Amino acid sequence: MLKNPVLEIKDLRTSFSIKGDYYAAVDGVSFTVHENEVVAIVGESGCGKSALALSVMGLHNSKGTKLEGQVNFGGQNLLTLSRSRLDKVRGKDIGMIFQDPMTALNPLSTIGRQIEEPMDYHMKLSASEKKKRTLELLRRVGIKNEQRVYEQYPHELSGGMRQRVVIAIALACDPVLLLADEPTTALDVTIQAQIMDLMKELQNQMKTGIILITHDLGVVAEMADRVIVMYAGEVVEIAEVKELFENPLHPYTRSLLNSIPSNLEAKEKLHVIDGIVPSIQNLDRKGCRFAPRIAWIPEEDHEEMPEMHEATPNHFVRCSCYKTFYFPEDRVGEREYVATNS
Amino acid sequence: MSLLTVNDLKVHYPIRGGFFRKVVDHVRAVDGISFELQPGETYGLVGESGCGKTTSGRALIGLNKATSGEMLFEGKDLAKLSRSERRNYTKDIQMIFQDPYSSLNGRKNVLNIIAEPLRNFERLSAKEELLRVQELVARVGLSPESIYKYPHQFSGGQRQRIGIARALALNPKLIIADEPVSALDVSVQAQVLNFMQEIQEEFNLTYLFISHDLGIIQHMCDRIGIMYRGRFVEEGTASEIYNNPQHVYTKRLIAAIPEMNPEKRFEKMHLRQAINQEYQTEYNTYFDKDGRMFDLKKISDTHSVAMQ
Amino acid sequence: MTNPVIDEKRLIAQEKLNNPSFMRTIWREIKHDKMALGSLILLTIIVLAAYISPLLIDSASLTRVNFLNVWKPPSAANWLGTDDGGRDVFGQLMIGTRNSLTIGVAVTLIAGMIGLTYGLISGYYGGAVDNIMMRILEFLMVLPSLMFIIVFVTIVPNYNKYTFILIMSAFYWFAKARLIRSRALQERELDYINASKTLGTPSWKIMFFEMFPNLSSLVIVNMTLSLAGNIGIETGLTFLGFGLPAGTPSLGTLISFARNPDIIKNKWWSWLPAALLILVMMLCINYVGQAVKRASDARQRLA
Amino acid sequence: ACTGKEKEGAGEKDPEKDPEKKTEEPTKEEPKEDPSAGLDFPMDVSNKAEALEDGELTWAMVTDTPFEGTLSRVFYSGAYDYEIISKFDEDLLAVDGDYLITNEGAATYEISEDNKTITLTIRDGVKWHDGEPVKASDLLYSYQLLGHPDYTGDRYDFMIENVVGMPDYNAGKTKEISGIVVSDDEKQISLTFTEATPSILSGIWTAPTPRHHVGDVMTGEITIEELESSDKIRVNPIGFGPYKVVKIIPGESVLYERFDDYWKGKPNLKSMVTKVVSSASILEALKKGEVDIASVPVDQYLNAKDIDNIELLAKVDLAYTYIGFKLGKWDAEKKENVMDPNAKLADKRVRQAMWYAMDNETIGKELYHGLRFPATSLIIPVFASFHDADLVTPSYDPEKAKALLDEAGFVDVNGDGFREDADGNEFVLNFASMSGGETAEPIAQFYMQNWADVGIKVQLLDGRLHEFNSFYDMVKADEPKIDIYQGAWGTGSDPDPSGLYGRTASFNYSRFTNEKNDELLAAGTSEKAFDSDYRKDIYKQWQALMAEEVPVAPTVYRYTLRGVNKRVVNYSIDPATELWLSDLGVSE
Amino acid sequence: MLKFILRRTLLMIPQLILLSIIIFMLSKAMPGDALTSAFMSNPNASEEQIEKIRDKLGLNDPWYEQYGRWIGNAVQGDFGQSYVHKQPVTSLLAGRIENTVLLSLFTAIVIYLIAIPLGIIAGRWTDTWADKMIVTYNYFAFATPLFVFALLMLYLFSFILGWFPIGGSGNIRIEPGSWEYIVDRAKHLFLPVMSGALIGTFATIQYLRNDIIDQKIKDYVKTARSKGVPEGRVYTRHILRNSLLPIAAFLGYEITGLISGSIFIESIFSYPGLGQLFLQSISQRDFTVVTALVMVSGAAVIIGTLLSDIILSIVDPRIRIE
Ligand SMILES: Nc1ncnc2c1ncn2[C@@H]1O[C@H](COP(=O)(O)OP(=O)(O)OP(=O)(O)O)[C@@H](O)[C@H]1O
Ligand SMILES: Nc1ncnc2c1ncn2[C@@H]1O[C@H](COP(=O)(O)OP(=O)(O)OP(=O)(O)O)[C@@H](O)[C@H]1O
Ligand SMILES: [Mg+2]
Ligand SMILES: [Mg+2]
Repeated sequence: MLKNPVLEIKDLRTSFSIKGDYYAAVDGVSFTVHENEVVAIVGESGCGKSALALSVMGLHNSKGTKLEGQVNFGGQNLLTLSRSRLDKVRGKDIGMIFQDPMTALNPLSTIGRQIEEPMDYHMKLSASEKKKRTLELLRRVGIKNEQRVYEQYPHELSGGMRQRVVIAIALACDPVLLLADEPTTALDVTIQAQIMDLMKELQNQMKTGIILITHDLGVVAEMADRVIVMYAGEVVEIAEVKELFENPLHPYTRSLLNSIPSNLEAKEKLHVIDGIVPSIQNLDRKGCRFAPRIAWIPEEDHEEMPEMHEATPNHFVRCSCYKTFYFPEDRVGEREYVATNS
Repeated sequence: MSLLTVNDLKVHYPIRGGFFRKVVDHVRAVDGISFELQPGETYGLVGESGCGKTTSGRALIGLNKATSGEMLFEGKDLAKLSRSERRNYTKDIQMIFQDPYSSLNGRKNVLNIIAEPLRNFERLSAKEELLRVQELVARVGLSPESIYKYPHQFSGGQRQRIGIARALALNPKLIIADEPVSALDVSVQAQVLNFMQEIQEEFNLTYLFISHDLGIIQHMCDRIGIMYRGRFVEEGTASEIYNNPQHVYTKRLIAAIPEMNPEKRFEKMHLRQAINQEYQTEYNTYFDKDGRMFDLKKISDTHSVAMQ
Repeated sequence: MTNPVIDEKRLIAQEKLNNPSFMRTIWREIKHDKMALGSLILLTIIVLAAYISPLLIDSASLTRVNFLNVWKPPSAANWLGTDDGGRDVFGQLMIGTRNSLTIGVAVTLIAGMIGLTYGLISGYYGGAVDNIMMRILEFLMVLPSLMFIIVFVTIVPNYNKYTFILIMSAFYWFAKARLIRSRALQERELDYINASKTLGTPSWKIMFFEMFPNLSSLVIVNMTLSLAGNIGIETGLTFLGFGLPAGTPSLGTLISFARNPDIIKNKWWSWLPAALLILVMMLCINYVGQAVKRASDARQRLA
Repeated sequence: ACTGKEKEGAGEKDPEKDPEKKTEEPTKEEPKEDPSAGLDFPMDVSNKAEALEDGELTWAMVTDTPFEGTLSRVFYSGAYDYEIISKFDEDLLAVDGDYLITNEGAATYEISEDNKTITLTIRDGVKWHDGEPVKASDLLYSYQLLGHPDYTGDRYDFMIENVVGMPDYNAGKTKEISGIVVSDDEKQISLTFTEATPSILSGIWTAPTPRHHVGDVMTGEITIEELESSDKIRVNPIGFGPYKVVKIIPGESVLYERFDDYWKGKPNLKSMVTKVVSSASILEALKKGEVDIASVPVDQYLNAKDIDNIELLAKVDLAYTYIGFKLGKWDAEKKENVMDPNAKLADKRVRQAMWYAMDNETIGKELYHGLRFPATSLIIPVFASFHDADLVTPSYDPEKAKALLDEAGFVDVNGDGFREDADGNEFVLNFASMSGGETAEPIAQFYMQNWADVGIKVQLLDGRLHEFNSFYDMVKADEPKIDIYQGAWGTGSDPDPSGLYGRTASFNYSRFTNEKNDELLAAGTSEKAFDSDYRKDIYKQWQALMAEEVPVAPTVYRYTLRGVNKRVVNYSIDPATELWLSDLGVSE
Repeated sequence: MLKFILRRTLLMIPQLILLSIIIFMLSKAMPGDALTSAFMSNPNASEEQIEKIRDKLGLNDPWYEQYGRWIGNAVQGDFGQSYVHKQPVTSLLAGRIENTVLLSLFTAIVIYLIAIPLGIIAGRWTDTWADKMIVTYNYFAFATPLFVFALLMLYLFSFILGWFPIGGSGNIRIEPGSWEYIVDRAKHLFLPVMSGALIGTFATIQYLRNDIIDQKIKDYVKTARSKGVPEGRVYTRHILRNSLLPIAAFLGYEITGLISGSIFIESIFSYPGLGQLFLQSISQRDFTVVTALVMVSGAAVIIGTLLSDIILSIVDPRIRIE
């Protein structure tokens, strides 16, 4: 599977200013996305997934945000591009799909206008050509009465429909890379399935690279080619999707998988990950960041400066603690619900 | 005898319009549902967004007025009770809310939150009250000193437990849980679900568990009712529903659960397409000519389907 | 499968994060903003001066007319000169500041209370109650309030500081009621209100002990900002001749000296200090108010 | 009191003797500085140059509210409307400096032997602005309007009602007014009165109404109500004065043009404008030459003095301010005033003492820079023939006041610094005073201080000043809370005070009655009083009576100030002047 | 849409009736009446005479009877007779309304001309020096009493500099219709309008700035940026349109402010309009005029809010008017 890399992220660090100090929410992330590849990024809420996506798109507020590292796309480092140069890339070569279709559309513009807008800036098309293309796009994202929807306003559409429109906007100028930040989280199960199917279909047709951000491992299993597991701003595991589900290595990945009900027999106890993701100010940036939540693993099992290890070919995992990790319930057979106060 | 019997419950919201803002039509949020809850069981209510799950739950607890139908709780029709009579049942039926962030008043500390129902129904001295609250707090696995903390000092899962402690304060018989974990991260979700199972045994609780996540419903429930557009399309035990879904809508819901095995994902996708196909071609078997579901029909002792 | 509005939830959570210690948050915010801190200090000085100095000033001599001493420019005896009755302007400025402040604060509080109660009831019950109450409110908001105030002022038989406060309060709560109501409407959808209902808590208790504390930061912000406006509330009316009775010194009566060019230019000491004082107070309150406002909104906070 | 003819400005021949007698105020007990020292105001402009052929001039109407624009003598109500009317319309009879009718005007008069009938003869060539001659029946028309049952204006007063047959006409019983006869040639009109009174000479109505222009109410052509709001009196009113109205911006300004056919000949100015200027801006407007003639508020006098391009004229106003003592009640049944022997201020010594206690001189000198001066009698000095300049009345003397109070038994028994009444009860007076004007409040305070200085405790009613309407509502209704009040009367041009102090006068707000008073007031308007010496003597007695009884204590008389651009010629505010409005002009 | 307007217009009727009852009662409760000051113009008129006139005018009837008469006529477009002005209230107002409408209209226009650009600048470039200056200006606008500001403007520009006339609405010597006339009217309007407008920008700038700050972080703005829309266009095409909604919604109530403003401005600049008429009528107790003026103002606000709603429904597709 040797494909051309589309996007190459090297040691990306995104820091936010809080009361004058900068704290990294994305802390040295590196990975590559290839043509026609779906890379899923998973992790609990607050792990820095969105911060990563927004950094790639240059959508962070320039004040109070510090971006370091490289985001190489089409031979340019997006982080250092001027605003006007960046605008030539955004919407044309990279499209973005947002989580909440309820708020991602301008309530005052028609659907048609909103899909045509990127074409205004990136393609030289006449009005009628734009309309034609827009209707085509609407059909492609599975909207049947596209003529009507073209004239409608966002509030007249259901959530699922709106998400399709958001996808159509992202696809408007045939991007080579699609960034989808939790595209199905806000949707109902059945709609989520439809959107997933749609994205798979589109990806098959268009051969774009996709970064799919989600915290739903089910979505990952359904969609991804490669999976990046993030925890507290760091990548903790990267693997092909099959490999990851069959052979999860990092304790965090394993815990996540174990806490999903549908994976277990009914009425059996679920695994519980103690504690919560630390906020970026309270994060202890030394040692293994997941260590506090697996307190039963002896300290010496963690690396001092955890690094990525290639455990099996193309399967990377951070910190050597994965080697000795076990679930306490497997060992002890009982567990106590002791609240760990943050 | 069943703890709760719901008979043909309807909740309609008026739609106003026209020149004098008269009621021109109704949203049939809940349009005639019937089910029974046996003591000690967990009954799951599933369906897509907007199908009327929340409305049903709220009608049972009295947050909404039922338009018609019966809600017999231990033989007494809750719908016909006056405000003051209804109050007596407040103790017996409690609710766990979806959102642990908004369901706790951020301005009150845990003590005041948990003591609220006690203050409404029991005349306790400050000391007794404190003891009761400490007992409850301990029961939900929080440290005793946490009663002087405020909700924001807890994680989502811990908050949800505070909410549960509050609901337990009056020793209810029935707890309505409306999407108790959908606002929580997967990791925290597990915490709350496990805990709910534990206290069910301990307090001999009956749950009406509302969710749109079939995975969770399957994990938690003994019997399941599938709702669609304000009506039931299928009802049965968890295994009947999962292993032998009859109604196309049920099948659709089940097919929509993301496949956890990456290898089978295309299979699942094709299954979904097939079900969609069925939905289109065999529409008439499932819906009458007005597009309404048929009434439930028993196909076994425990399993009923809304089919002709 | 998280809730669609998880981000907003987090915001609410963050807002609540500072709720219990809102006062402390405000203080932190003010400390962080030099302008606000300076304003607060200045304001404290003015308020103290206004409320303490009348105790030291002999108010009988202050109201004593002396026609041999009219329109005297500032001097050692009369720091800010004298007015048309030969009375000391400085003393009047102090008492006037106290009166204007008292009026401003009282109107803010009373109007705030009315607006709060009205808005809470309307928003809490929603539905038909809300509908009726909003129709009434809409009607009230249509009233040309200045005209009505003028009419009321001419009717009131015993017109003094207190009736003035009542009249003003009667016309200044509409916008507050609307604001509170719209927030209450949002709040009533939140589950903690539903929770209280299912726990059998009576409505009035829910309104005032559950809902109100959650609106308090909004109320505090709104009150501080409207206080700034209400300090100068009587100046305009006084200018039109419907303000406080002459003999009740207020900033308005002093500023209203500025009626003709001669006084504006040649007798500036009579009106300018009062005008500046009002400006300073309003600006100060505004700066403090902005800090309070930022404190209530996690996104805008500086500290 | 008088007719509605407040003589204003130059033009209409307003003869009057100069009111310089204030300088010889003999009432001072100790020699005091002359309050108006340094005030030496002319009443005529000093510019004696030739008037320009086609000059233009602007009058300022100094007010903060717009004028109403009811430009008819019969219907107008505001003084500002009168200011406009007086520029384009005249009375048929002119008056002299005593406000008595003369034969100088557009008509001449003769009075019958029995003093009951007056006959007016209109001169030839007196024309309305539209060229129609002014007819005798036009004056009749004014009477027909004033007495009309539908008339709601306030000019149907004693002098109108006094016309024979008027009450019947007014009640709607007849269509004719029997006492008015118009000659066939429309040149003469005679009016017969029920009662002969010297007020005829100062109070007779001689302003005609152009029937042909405004329409005839008598024939039903138009109703009174329509007439009031008709464009004929609001948009294009006509008169027979020296200037005609060309254009009106409602409430704001009026443009006049010379009336070439004016009965006294072509007026000097080509056009004039009257425009509203707020009191705050008036000096500025004068300084910039935007207006040529303007009355100047007294409080701006010091600044007005310093303006180079204007000249200040001044005369004593037809008004006085006073402190009234509530002594009784109005009996609505009997329609007369009834004194209350138990009134707080029933003892006249206390009233006198309060008069002595008031330092009006300081007010006049310091607050008004001499533009107001202590008043002595209730007949103002303008009526030089009747004002008793030698009358001795209380003037500021606290010691005298204290002595009087002691004598009356009002002493401080409880040592709180204030006197108790003769029975030793607490003695607190409620003082009602009107708001309005910047000086109202300090003056009220000042008087209260004056009284406090002699030990009388006076407090403001409700602790504040009262707005005009509420003030008069309360004073009129004999609000029991009011013990004393400060008021002012405009006297009009008739010296007869019975409208304000008579037993049956409802405006007699002090409710003072006294048989002597009745007698004197009756005598003052009797037929005998056509003899001016007799009348003078009667009024002298009356003034003395009032100074003794003190139902009210007059406080100050006032000057009115007028700023006139130095380019204005032939302008005088002297009521006795020989100048007419048509003589007014500007030089360059 | 038409139906909506009709419905709202019908709804206006009970509102106006209620308003008229309230104001009628209140004006009757004011001490004194139009005839209280009658003796000022004619000291010879006796109280009995005046009382007789009161009877004739029906001023002595109970208020509800007077109201009945009044409303009966009002329905037919006759708002009664002004006693002081001796003419029908309708024609009295008709003569003045032009001035006030001109004044308010231009004031509103200038307010928006100033406030919208400033609001946008402040909202877009928050915390820059430009923003700080605008915010400071705005605080001053908020804190300065209108009448003080107007007086200072008058003092400075008319008295000291002499650039503008000191009052009134126009020079009577200039013929209407000419260019000169327009210039003259404009010169007379300039100071009153500017005084009202410079002070009146507060609410609009404040709202706009806050709303832009709120809108800036909305998701749809991120969407727009991710489409490659240049920053300028992000504001003009997306943020601004959304941010102007609350201002449009506020339009109706802005009228209340303009009405109160006109009371001050007109009396300071001797500009004969409704505001000045109101003050005059209050002090002269010309209650038919007071009632009519309050009604007109009320109606103006109601119509303003209706207008707001219509504008909103045009701009905002989410608001549907049946
Ligand atoms: N603008 C910002 N300023 C300060 N902190 C921020 C900012 N944006 C994000 N953060 C913090 O950075 C961390 C990562 O946030 P991010 O939104 O990327 O999480 P996420 O993984 O996308 O979570 P979710 O699943 O809830 O969307 C969080 O702790 C968050 O509080
Ligand atoms: N107060 C209301 N007024 C009018 N319609 C309402 C009201 N509340 C709910 N509805 C409608 O009733 C229907 C059922 O709503 P309900 O909230 O019960 O659905 P749900 O199954 O709980 O959905 P979700 O999964 O989104 O919570 C929906 O179509 C909703 O729009
Ligand atoms: Mg995110
Ligand atoms: Mg729900």
